[in-house]
Amino acid sequence: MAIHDKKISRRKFLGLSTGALAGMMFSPGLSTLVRAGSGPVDPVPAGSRQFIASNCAMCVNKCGIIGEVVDGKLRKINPNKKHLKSRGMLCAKGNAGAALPYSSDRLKTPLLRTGERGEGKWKEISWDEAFKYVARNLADLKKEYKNRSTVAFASTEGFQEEFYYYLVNSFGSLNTVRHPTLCLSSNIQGWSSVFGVYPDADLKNAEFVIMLGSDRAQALITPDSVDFQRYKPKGQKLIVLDPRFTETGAKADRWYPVKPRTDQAFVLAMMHVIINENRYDKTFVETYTHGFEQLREMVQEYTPQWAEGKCEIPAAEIVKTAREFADHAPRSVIYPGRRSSFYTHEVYVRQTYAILAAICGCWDTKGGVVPKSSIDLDAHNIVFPFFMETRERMDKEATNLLKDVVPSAVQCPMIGTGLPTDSCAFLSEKDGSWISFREAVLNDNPYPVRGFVCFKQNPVQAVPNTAKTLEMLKKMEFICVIDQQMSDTAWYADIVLPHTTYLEGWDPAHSLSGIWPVVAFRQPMIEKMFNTKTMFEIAGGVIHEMLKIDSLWDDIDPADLTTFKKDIVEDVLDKPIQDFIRHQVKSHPGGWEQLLKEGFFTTEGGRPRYGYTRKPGFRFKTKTGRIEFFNERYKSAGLFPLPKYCEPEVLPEKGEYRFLVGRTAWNTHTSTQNNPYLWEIQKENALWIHTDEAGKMGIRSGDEVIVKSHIGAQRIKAYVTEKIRPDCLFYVNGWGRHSPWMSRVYKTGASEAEILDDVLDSISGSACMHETFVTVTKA
Amino acid sequence: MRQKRYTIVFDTQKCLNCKACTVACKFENEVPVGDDTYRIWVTEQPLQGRFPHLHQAFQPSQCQHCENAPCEHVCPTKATYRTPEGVVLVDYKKCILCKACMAACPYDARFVSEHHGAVEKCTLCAHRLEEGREPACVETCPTRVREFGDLNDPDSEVYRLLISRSHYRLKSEKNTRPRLYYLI
Amino acid sequence: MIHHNRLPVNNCMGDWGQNIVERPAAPDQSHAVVLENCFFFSALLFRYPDDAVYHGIRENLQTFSDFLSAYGGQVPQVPPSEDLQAEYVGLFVNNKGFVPAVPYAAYHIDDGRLMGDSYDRLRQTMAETGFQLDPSVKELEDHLTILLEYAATLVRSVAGSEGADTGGHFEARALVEVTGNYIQPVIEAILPGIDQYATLDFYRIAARALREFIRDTAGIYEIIPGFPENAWSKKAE
Amino acid sequence: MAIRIEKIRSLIRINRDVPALPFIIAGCLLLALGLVGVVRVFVQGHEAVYGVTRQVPWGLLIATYAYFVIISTGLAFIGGLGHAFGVASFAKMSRRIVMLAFVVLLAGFTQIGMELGHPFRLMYLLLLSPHFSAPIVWMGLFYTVELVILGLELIVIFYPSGVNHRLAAILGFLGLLVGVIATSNLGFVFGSLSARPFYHGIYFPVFLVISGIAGGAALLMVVYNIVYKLKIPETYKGAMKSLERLMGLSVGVMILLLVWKVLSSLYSQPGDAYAAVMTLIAGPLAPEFWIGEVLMALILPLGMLVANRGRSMAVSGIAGLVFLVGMFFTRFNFIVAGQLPPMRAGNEGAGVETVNGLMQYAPSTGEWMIFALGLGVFFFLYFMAERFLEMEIHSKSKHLILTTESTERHGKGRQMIPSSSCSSCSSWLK
Repeated sequence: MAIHDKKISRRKFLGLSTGALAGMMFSPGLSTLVRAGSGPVDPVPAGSRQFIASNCAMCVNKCGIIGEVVDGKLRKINPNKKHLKSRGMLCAKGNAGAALPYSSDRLKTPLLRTGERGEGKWKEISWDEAFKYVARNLADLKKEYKNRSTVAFASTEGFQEEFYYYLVNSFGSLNTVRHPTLCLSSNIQGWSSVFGVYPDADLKNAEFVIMLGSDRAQALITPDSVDFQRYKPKGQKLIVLDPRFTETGAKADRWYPVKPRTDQAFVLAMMHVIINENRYDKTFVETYTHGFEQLREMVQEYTPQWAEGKCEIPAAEIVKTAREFADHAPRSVIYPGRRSSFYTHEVYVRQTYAILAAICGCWDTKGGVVPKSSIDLDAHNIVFPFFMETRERMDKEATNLLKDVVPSAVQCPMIGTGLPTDSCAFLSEKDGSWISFREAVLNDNPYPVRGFVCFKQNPVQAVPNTAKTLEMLKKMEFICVIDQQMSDTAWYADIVLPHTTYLEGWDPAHSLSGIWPVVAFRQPMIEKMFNTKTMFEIAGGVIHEMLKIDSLWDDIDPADLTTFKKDIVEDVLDKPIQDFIRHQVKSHPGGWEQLLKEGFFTTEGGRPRYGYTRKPGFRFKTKTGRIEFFNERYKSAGLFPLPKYCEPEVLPEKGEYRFLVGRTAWNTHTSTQNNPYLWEIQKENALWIHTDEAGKMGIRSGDEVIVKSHIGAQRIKAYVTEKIRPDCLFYVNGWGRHSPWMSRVYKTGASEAEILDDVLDSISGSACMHETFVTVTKA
Repeated sequence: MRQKRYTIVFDTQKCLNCKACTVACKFENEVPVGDDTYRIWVTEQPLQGRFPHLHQAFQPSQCQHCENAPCEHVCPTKATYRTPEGVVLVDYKKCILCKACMAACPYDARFVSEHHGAVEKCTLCAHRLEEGREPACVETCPTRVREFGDLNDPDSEVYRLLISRSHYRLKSEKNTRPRLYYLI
Repeated sequence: MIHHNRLPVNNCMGDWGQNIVERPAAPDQSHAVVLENCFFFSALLFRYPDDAVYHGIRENLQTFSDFLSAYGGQVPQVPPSEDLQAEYVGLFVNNKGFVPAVPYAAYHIDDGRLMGDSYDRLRQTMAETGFQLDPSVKELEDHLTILLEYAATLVRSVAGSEGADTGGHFEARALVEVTGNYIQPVIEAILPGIDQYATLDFYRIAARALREFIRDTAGIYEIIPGFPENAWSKKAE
Repeated sequence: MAIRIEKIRSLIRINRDVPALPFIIAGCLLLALGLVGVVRVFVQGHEAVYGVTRQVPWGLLIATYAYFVIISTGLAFIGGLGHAFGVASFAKMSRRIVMLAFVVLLAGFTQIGMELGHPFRLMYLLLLSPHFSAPIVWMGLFYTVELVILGLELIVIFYPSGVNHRLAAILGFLGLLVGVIATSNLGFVFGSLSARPFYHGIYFPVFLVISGIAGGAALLMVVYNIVYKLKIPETYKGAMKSLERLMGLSVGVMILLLVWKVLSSLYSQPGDAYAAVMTLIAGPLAPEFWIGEVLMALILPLGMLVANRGRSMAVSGIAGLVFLVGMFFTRFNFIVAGQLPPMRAGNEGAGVETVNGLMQYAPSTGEWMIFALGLGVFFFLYFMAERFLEMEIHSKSKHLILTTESTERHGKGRQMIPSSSCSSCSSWLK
C-alpha cells in the first residue's frame, strides 16, 4: 500500500467519532479464545504420522481401510491389504472418502426449521435443545394419536443403525422402513424360497459364471467385483445378459443383449435343456431337493426356441450356455447379484436362478453358490419395553392397500390369482416396503402416520416418484433427519441432526457374513471437527430426554421401565461405546486388539466353510426342510409354487422405451456425486440411446433431450451409442437434484426418482425400477 | 546389492474402468482436482463392432518411465532425471517451466503443477517405494491390473509375467523404450 | 462460536451487560481501543446471532454506526432475530447442501478444503502468541469470527506492550498476518456469495464494511502505540 | 573523463526530422498494456492468465518469442554481411541494423521471460546445472551470446571516438555466425521432438534461419521508409535494392521449403504430420495459413517485390510490412499446428478433450498483452534511439573512409569493391 493511501485510510479511521467507542471495552466474556494453557490443551501436532485401520462407509460394502493421518489430518485412505472381504482393494469412492470430513458442505451443528418446510430458514440449536425437541415431539404425537406407530422410522443400513433401533424400540413404533425394498428384497425372497437363505457366489473358484443384469464391474460389490476378474485368468468363463453393454459386458466372453424382463425365459430354457438332456446332478437332486418332478413337467414347454422368441437370444446360444453350465457344474455360478428391484415378477426370476443352481448341484461347494457364513458376536442382553399403545405396522394392517393404490402390482395374469390385495405377501418385518408403506401413509390406511424420523436415508431421491414422497412428507407433523449432509430429504425436515462422519467416530462391531466372513468396526482416524454426534450419542441423548416425559412411559409395565433404565440406558448408552464393542467381541480372544490394529478380524484362518448344509440331517429353512423347487409356502399363500414364466402385464406402447437403472463405479448412492474427486470423473449424467433410434429422431450425442414418463419429465444430454438395446433408454442416478442439495450436481443432468414409476412387486414388497416406460424428444 | 529396475506390468484385460487408481493417485500425491491435472488416467478405448457384437477395452496409463526418455533429453536444467532404478522424476526446484518436456512427451503424461511451480508427473510413488510400499495405483486396484516390481529380480511377479506372457509397450515406434509393459 | 451451551439463554442479557467494560482510556491508547473494538464488533457481526450476540449487535449498532457507514456505506437495519439467524445459517452454515459464503479461511487459501496447511500455520501463530480456541467451542480456528476476535485481541496485546523492549513485535506481525493473509482472503472471497445469496441487506452491508475496513488496516495499524515499523516484514522471526 | 562524457554527449541529439514520436507514444501505450499483462501474471499466475493447456503447452508467447529473436538474428545476419563481409551498402546502415537487432532481441527476451515459469531459475541453472543434450540450453546460450555480441557491437559502432572497423567486422561476423546458430538451434528445439512428427526434422532449423533473413531485410526496409518518410535518400537506395533482393530470395527459398514440407506431410498421409498440416490447409488454422502465411508472408511480398523491381522504395517498404505481419503467422501457425494432433486420442476417460480429433488453442487476452509488451519494448526503445541518437554514419568520419569510398563508388553505379575476401557474398547481392 502506498504511503499516500495509508494516510488516507488512517485519516478515514481517525475520522470516526471515537468518543463512545474508545470509552467502551469488550471484555473477553463472550470470547471464543482462551489463554493457552488455561484449558485442556490440544497441542498443535507436528510431524506425527499414524496409520489407523477402520472400514469404509462410502457405500454398503464396508471394505477395509487404513487412514494415513499426518499431523492429525487425514491425508489419504489406503486399502487394508489384509482385509478378507475387500481383498485389499479400495475403489474410487473409498479413496474419495478422505475429502469427506474436510467438505464445507457438511452439516456442522443441529439445525431447527424456523420458516416453512423446504423454505430453508433454519436456526442453530444446541444438542440439549435438539434432544428435548425430538423427545417432546415424539411424546406429543403419542399423546395425540394414542399409537406409537404413528411415527415412522426410516433408515439405511450401516453400523450405527443398530443404535437407531435403540431409539426406535425405546419409542415403540413398529413402522420402520429400510432400504432393502429399493434394492435386494426380491432377490432375498427368491433365493430363500429355494434354499431358505440368500447365498453368495464363489467367484474366486468358479469356472463358469452367468451374470444376468448384474454389472459387477461398475456396481462394485466386494469381494465379487474383485474375484470375477482377478481370478479370471485361471480360465473362468463369463456370460453376461444385460440390455446394456456394460463394463461387465465388455469383460464377458459372451454378452447377450437380453430383451428386458425376459431373463427368466433364458434360464427356464437352460433348465429345459439340462433336464431333458439329463445333464442335471441326479444325486444332488435326490438327496437334497423337493418337487423335481413338478419342475420337470413345468419346464417342458420352455424350449430354447420358445425362449428365443421371448428374450431374443438365439436358441442355439441358449443350448450352448446350458450345456456349458452343466459341464462345469458344480463350479458353475448363476450369479445371485445384489440389487434386484427390477420387475414385478422378480421373486420368480430369482427363484428360477436358484433352481438352476440347485439342479446342477452348484450349491455349498467350492466354485458354486454358497450360503453365507457369519462370525457370532456377543449381543447385549437387552429387552425393550412392551408398549401397549402400539399398532401393527401399517403396511401389514392396511386393507386393500395394494388392490386400491398399486393396481399394477396385482395385474400380473400369471400370479394374479393368489396375490395379496392388502399387503405384500412376504414382507420383512423390519424392512417394510417403501412403495406400499408410502401409499399407506398417503391414504391414512389403516391409521394416520404423522411423524417421520429418517436416519441417513434420502427417500426424496432414492424412492421412485419424488412427487409422492414429498406429498408423504407434507402429511407429517414432525420430521427429524439425521445425516451428514443436507440431503434432499433433510431440506424438508423440521430438525436436522448432524451425524459424525465414519472417519471421526466409533462404530460398533458388525459381523459381515459371506463366504469369507469377517467382523469389522470403525474407530476414529481424526478428531471430530464440528458439533456433530454419532447415532449412539444421539440415541442416548434423546432417550434421556424421553425419560423425563412421563407420558411416554404410561403404557408399559413399570418394571419394564426399571429394567430399561438399567439394561439399556445405564449399561449401554451411558457408557463409552468402546465398552459396547468390547462386549460384542468378548468371546473372541484378542478380537478387540485385532480390531484396533487391523480394523477387522476373522476366525478359522478366514477359510470358507464349504458344505455344512450338505451334512446329513441339515434342515434348510424351507417348509419341507429341503431345497424346494416346488415351494410349499407359496402354495399355502395361494401363489404359484413353481417359477412359471410370467408374461409382462404392461408393454411399452409405440414410441415408448423401457427405462433402465444402473450404477457407475464412482457413485453408488446419491450421497457422493458432490465429492470433488468423484465429480471430476463424471460431472453430469447422459441419456444412453441406441444409434438407430437416435438417428430416426435426429438426435446426436450432446443434444439436449426431454425424457418423459407419466410420473415426470427430465431434461438431459444424449449419449448416442451402440451399447444399449434400441428399445431401452438409460441414465445413471444421482444427478438433476430435486432440491439443489449439492452445488456441483444441482441442475446438471437428470434425476432418476423424478421419472421412475412407483411399481411394486407385491410378493417381496420391492420397488420395480425397470417397469417405467418413457418417451424421448429433442429439447 | 543388485541394482533394482522398477516396472509396472499392466494386465488391462482385468480393468473394470472403475477409476479407483486415478482417485488414489490424486490423494496420495496431492494432485489438485482439475481437468488438466492428473498423473494417471483410464481410457475407454473406442467401441468396436456393431450391436449386438461389441467389444471394448479399457486402458489405464501414466508416465511410461522411458529408458530413452524424450522429456529428460530436452530438459535444459536436468530437472527431469532418471534414478538408478529407472524412475523418471522431476526435481521441482530445478524446473523452469519451459514445458519442453510436455511438448516432447509422446504420452501426454506431464502437466503444470501450480502447487509445485513445476511440471509434474507420475513418480511411481517414489516416496512410498522408499518405505517399501507399492505405488498407490497398484495397491488400490480391485482386480490388480497393475503389478509393480523389480525386473532384475527373477522371483518377482513382474519378471514372471513378462517371461511368460506376450506383451507390448506404448508407441514403441518412438524408441522411447518405456519401462511400463502391457500384457496381451 | 458462542453456543447456547456456553451461555444459557436466560442469562445472556446479563452476561452481555457485563461484557462491556467502561474503561477510562489513556489518550494515546484511545485509538487502539477503538480499533480493538471495531475488530470485536466485526467479530460479533459475523458470529452466529444467538440471543447474546443478537443483543450485542443491536445494542452496539448505534455506537458503531460511524464505522459501518464509513466502510459499508450505510448502517444496516437489524432484522428480527429469527430472520437474522436463518440468514446466517443460509449464508455461512448450510444452504441446500452447499455454503454460499464459506467462512473458513483455509477453504479459500488451500484449494476448497477445510483444515489445509494455512489452518495449521494459523494455529501455530495463535499458540505462539499465547492463545488457543476455547476447547468447548466446536469450531475451526480459521472461522471468520474467530479470526476477527483474535485480531482484536492482538491489537490489545500490541497496544499494551508499548514501551516494553521487545514490545509486541511478535503480536504486531501476527496481527498483520491474520488480517492480510487470513481475514482479507476470506472476506474478499465470500463477498460475491453473500451479495448473490443474501435475502436481507444486513450481511451484505456488514461484509462490505468489513472488506473496506480490512483493506484499510495496513494504514491504520500504525496508530497503535507500540506498533513497530518493521512489522510488515513478511515473516516473524 | 570529462572529455569522454563530452564525446558521449556528442552522440545524443534530437532528430526532429525522424517521425519517431508517434511510435514512441504507441510504444508507451503498448508497454502500458503489456505491464497490465505482467501484473496479471504475477497476481493470478501463468496458468490462469495464459491460454495454453496440458496438451498445447506452447502458445502465442513461444511464437512471438521466435518471431522477435529470429528477426533479430536476421538483422545480425545482414549486419554481418555489411561489417564482416564488407557489403558496403549494408555497412552504412550498421548503426540502425545493430540497434534494431539488439532492441528486437530484447523484445524477444521479454516474451520468453514472461512465458517461462521461472526465468531467473533458468539464468543460474544454465550455469549450475546445464543439460547439454537439451536444445534449449544451446538456444539459450547462443541467444545470450548473441545479445552480448550485439551489445558490444553497439558500443563499437557508437563509440564516440570513432569506430574500430576491425573490431566491428569481427563482432559483425560473430553476430552473423552466432545468430544463425542460435536460430537454427531454436528450430531444433522443435526439430528434436520425435513425439511430434510435424516438428521433427531439419525443416524448422533451416526455415527459421531463412525466414529470419527475410524478416530482417523487411524490417530494415520498413524502418528506413519510416525514418525517411517514404523518401529514401540516394545513398541508401543501393542498400535498399540489395535488401529487396535478399528478401525476395529468402522468400523464394521459404516457398520452396514450405511447398515440400506441406507436400511431404500430405503425401501418403503420414500420421500426425499429416494431421498437423491438415489443420493448416483445411482445419482450424486455415485462415491463418492461407491469408496470414501463404498470402501475406509469401505471395504478396514476393509479388510486390517482383512487380516493383526496385522502382519504388515505398512499395518495397510496404512489401516488408506485409511480410512482417505474415511472418508472425508463420511463427504462430507452426507452433500451434504441431501441437494440435493430441499425443493421446480424446477417448472417454483419457482426460483429453478433442474436437474432430484435434486439440484446440486460442491465445488468451493475457497472452496478447504480453505480445504487446514485446512490441512496446521494440517501438519504445528503437524509436527513442531514432529520436535521440545519431543513427547515421557520417562520411566525414575518418574511420569510415573505406566505407564511404565504396558507397560513393556504388552510388555512381560503379562496381563495388569488396573490402574483405568474401567476394561471392557481396556479388550475389547485387
